[in-house]
Amino acid sequence: MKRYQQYIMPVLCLIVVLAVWEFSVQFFGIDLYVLPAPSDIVKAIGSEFGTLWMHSMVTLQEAVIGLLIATVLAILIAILMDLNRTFRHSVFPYLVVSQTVPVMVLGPLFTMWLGFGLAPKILMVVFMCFFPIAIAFSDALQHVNRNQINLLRSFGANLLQQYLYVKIPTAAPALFSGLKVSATYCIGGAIVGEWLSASAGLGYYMIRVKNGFLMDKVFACVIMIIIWSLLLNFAVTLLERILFPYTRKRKGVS
Amino acid sequence: MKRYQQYIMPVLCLIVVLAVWEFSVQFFGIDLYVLPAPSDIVKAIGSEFGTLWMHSMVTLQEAVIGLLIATVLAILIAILMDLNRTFRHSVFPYLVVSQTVPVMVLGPLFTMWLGFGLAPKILMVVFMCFFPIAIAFSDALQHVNRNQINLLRSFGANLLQQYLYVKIPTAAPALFSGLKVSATYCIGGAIVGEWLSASAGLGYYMIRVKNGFLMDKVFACVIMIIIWSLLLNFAVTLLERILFPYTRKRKGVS
Amino acid sequence: GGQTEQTTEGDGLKEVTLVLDYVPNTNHTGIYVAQKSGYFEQHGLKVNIIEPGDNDATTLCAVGKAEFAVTYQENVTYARTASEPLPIRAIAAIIQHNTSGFISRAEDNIQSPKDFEGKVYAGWQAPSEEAVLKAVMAGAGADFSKLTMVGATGSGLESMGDDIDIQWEFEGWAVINDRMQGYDINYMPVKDLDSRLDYYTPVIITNEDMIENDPETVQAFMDAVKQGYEYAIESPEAAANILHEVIPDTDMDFLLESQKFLSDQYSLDSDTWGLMKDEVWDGYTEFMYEYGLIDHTIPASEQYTNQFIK
Amino acid sequence: MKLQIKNICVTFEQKRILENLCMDVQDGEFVALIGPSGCGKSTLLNILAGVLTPESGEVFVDGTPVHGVSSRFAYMPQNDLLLPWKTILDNVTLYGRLHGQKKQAQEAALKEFPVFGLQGYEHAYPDELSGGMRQRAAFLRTALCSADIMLLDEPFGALDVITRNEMQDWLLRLRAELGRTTLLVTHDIDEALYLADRIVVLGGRPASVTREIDLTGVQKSRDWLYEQSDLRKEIHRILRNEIDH
Amino acid sequence: MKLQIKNICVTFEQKRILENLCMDVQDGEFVALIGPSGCGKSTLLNILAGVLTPESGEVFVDGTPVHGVSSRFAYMPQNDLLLPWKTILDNVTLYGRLHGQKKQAQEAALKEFPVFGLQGYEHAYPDELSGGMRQRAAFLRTALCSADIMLLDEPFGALDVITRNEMQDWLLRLRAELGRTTLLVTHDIDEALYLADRIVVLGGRPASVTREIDLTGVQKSRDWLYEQSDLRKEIHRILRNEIDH
Ligand SMILES: Nc1ncnc2c1ncn2[C@@H]1O[C@H](COP(=O)(O)OP(=O)(O)OP(=O)(O)O)[C@@H](O)[C@H]1O
Ligand SMILES: Nc1ncnc2c1ncn2[C@@H]1O[C@H](COP(=O)(O)OP(=O)(O)OP(=O)(O)O)[C@@H](O)[C@H]1O
Ligand SMILES: [Mg+2]
Ligand SMILES: [Mg+2]
Repeated sequence: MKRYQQYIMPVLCLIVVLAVWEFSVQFFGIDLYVLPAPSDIVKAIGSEFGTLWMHSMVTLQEAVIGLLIATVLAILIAILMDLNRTFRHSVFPYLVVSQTVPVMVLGPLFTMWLGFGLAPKILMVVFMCFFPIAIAFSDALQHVNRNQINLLRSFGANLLQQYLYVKIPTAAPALFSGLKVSATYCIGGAIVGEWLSASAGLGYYMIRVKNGFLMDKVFACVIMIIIWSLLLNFAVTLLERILFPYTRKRKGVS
Repeated sequence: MKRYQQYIMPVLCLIVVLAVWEFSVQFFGIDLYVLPAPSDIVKAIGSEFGTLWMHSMVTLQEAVIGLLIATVLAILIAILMDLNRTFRHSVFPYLVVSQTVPVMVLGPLFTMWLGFGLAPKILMVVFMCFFPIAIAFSDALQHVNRNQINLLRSFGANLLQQYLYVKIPTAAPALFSGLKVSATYCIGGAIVGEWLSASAGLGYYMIRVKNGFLMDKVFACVIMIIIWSLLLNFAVTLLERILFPYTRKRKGVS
Repeated sequence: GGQTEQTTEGDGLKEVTLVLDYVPNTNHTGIYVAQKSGYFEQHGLKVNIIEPGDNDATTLCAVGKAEFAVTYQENVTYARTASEPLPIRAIAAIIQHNTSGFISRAEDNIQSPKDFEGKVYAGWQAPSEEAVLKAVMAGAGADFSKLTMVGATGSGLESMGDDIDIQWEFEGWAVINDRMQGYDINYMPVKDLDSRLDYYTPVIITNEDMIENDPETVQAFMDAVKQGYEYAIESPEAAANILHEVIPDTDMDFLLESQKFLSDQYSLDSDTWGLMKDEVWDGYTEFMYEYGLIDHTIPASEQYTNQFIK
Repeated sequence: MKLQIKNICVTFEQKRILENLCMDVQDGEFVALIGPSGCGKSTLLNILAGVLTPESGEVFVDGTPVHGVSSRFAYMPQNDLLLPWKTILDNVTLYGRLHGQKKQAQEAALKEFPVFGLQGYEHAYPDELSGGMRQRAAFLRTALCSADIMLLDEPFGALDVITRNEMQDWLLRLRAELGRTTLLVTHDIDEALYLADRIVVLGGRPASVTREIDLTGVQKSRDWLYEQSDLRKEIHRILRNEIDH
Repeated sequence: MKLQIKNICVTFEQKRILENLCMDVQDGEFVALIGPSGCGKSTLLNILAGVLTPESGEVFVDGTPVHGVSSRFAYMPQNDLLLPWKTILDNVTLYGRLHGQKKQAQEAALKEFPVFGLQGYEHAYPDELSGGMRQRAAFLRTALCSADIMLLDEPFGALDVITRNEMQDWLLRLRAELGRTTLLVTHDIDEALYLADRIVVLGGRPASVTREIDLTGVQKSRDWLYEQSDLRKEIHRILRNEIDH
């Protein structure tokens, strides 16, 4: 009953929004070039599904590889920062600074260094996804319960064990919420990468249809991007539940 | 001594990186249009300071107004979501979805709706800054200690008091870390807004100098963007210390 | 910038990269004809076409990440007059005349730059664009300061909405599209407003390193491309069909209209496709210098070469 | 205030914790509640404080039923639950501040600081205090409520013997002064004997009242307490039987 | 193992907590440490456990100085500190798991679960247990360490009387079986009397040893304990003097 309510409301909202949108487009006769009606978008998805799927696979590949690299890098750097204060002080400010650099400046540099293949797009994804994970994880590592660490130390736990038994489980929820943010952004990162130079991918396809004045297909692309982003986010949530069942159990209680 | 170390390392790192960069550019004779040397950038900042300052003011205005609106909105929505489960379930999924929509698609729509003034740039900033604040704050509100709330309720505290005495102080650190992320992004949001349409601002200036292959000036812009982003981030940190002195005290101990 | 390592494949084809200026359109028909009809292979080349490549195409070509690029004359002039000039040369003009101009709604009755006063112009906000507007308005005795310049959000009349009055578009693309959509528009070619504005757009460039050390490849590439454009000039329908394979999302009728228009334009007033003239380069360089877009002029020979148009 | 608890039943996750629990507390009476760990003592106090709704059963104060939170009860939870972002003074005056009487509450509180051994810690944060000091601050916070019935969940659990004794003495005095009806959950048989008019023993699974020991009329003193070896032994036996039962 | 504590000094934020604290514990001896709240008992145990470094002074085990963490000590902190993301079984076998003996540790632990009243909660998470049960689990975790010297910081503080008594009986038996040297911090005079060979009273500000009560040779039993009114009174007095001092 409660579960049911949990799902019925967002769906209801969506239906209302779509209905108002469809009605407005039809009633005010808004041109396709300005804003396509939801029905146009659905039709476009139907007719172009094969193309969208093909380009999706390219984008998804870049996004997932980038996300994986970003995650591994972020975990490593966060742990290094936790281990060594000097390293933390040397690296942390530049992590923050790196996020303020506009992508538009970096994109061309990436292409200049790495050419036109997958590499610059993956680098773009890594650049955009690295920060939320690293920050969330290193922040949580900083706030680990000192007493728990003391207990483990008094039990003779070595550094690795302190991480495995206390630090990582404590910081895992934060790591995963960072990862969820990144999973939501990574497709966007790949798209930006593809705008700079590509011969396939959703970003590439989107620019093409946009320049062909096909706004229904542009929105079809947007829908695909949203779906893939949500699926990636969901995959991360699933992974968390598998790896850290405690969190689920706890949520179930409260 | 410790403080001293905390600042000396990042500065040392920076000096080393800059030195290697300068040396590489000089030694390998890297062309200006590929990568300007740090000295070129410094020279460009010096010679163009007036222009950079003027454009900065425009961008800063958009960014700060956008950030303020995003913060107020995010706090309101997070509290509403905390108060009402149905509202939460109806709104939350769309907050996440909104983050996956590529800015490139939204930008032109914003301009179409709001014209060419400050408004579309501010809306872009709001769009980019809203999410980190709302998510962080609403998440923290969900994890408030039930026992503390029970204690307050048993003391006859009304809803407002429950927020003022427990929920907001508990969630404040999360709110501020969201706010810090947003403060870092907001200049970037304004820049993206300016790329779409503007007649002043750092984003506008950057496109111009980029078209003239003046990479030293492009990087001078980047430096300005970084400086402003860090200053905004610092301002938020300062605000937190003033509003929530407890956090500072605690950090001082551990 | 050094040359990228040339990978010679088993079939003996030399691999080169071309970066486009924009998404594929009828400006690029000849290139795609050469690609799809096997002209490149006949000339021993395997060409990777990269799109959409922003105007960084010029830089990428300069540093050797791409052997060839499609860009604009103005870009070449900027690149050659930069404080550290980019080592590139234009090697062909795709279209002999500037086929761009100002569009506006017919009901606004904007007939000459004189009527620009008090209107809103949407563009990409390049300094050169401002200079051109200044020049044409001054030429018509209008006050440039009465024109509002904003950034464009798209191309064509649809994207102009109610707020924008004037936009600068290619005749062979947006203008034809607008007309086919049934919009009533006024079109004012820039080349008619000031003869110096009849510059080449777009052009194909390569880097100096290629010209010096591998002219055979450049020659082979240009021969194939020229063959492609000649085919497009002769049979616009067939060429449009080839392009449609590349951009299947674009309406075929529109593509055909666009192609027919451009096929007539590619080598109009010229003996052969691709040839460039000193006076066009000098004229626009002069113009850019006059309006302070560049701080010194350079001779046309520093900017282009006809040596690969055979 | 007379407190009546009638047929309270509570189930947590298919496990019945309290079954038909009935209990009366007279006006001004001091009742100590003893029972094995996990039998549901805190649960009962949570129900009275209004933060937990029982499955069935009712609570009456002076004959009128009470539902949810009521200003009749001043509740002290088992864990100190001081708000870590407030100073000790702000924490102990929480009730007054919630009811718009900050000034008066602060004056009243500052008078009690020495008695509670909190002098000099007015502007410290809870983090900076030892566990015992925090518990004392939490007790002071409850004592400063204006409610009629005090619900104390092991208020001295974390205190050392001497301080605990001092606090017990102090509570005995306070009791006499205020005459407040009090329900005290404790683990300490001595504490129950020393402070309570009546000791109620909870037991069984699910728990209900299994035994009451009436001490009304006894003139309490430390010396009296030292001599009660027999009573202590008896309560031990009751509790121990309870366990075997 | 013989434990020697020599001239330990500790200062927190310009406040001296322990001053020249000296203390010896003989091999197999069971020493109870009593003192007012905040006097530094937990601090001392933290030093022995190696997680806190004293300003000056040294700790010797069997004559050799010990610095930092040492496998000599099995430490049970004052707050249960079970890891909330591990099941009870995983929590109590922590020591074994840290030293690569998961299987043996689990077997040993499962045998003890009934004694500790934790049966049926092997795979529950700490959140799902009452405070007392958590404390018992934490004690079991410490008992399963293979260290020579046990450091117990108020292990039964959160338990109810009966369970506490049961645990005390159990600890007395375990002591005899294992003969492990033990340092027990407690608030409960009865507990100290019942379990310890020697009671060490900490006091003063800064704190040092102010009195020792030797109970070696006494045959401990509940009945013996019920008759010790005089000893109890005496310890009360010592502690009370301490406070006035
Ligand atoms: N929110 C809850 N959800 C599920 N079970 C609960 C919850 N709260 C308490 N319990 C269970 O109810 C029982 C009674 O808990 P309660 O805290 O009332 O015991 P108690 O008598 O106060 O114990 P202690 O003396 O250890 O404080 C325990 O077995 C506990 O596990
Ligand atoms: N990390 C710390 N920083 C500052 N002061 C501390 C710290 N830890 C403890 N103290 C102070 O040191 C004193 C002794 O603390 P400790 O926890 O050892 O007392 P205790 O004897 O165990 O008290 P209790 O019986 O309440 O557990 C206290 O006054 C406490 O405020
Ligand atoms: Mg309880
Ligand atoms: Mg202690």
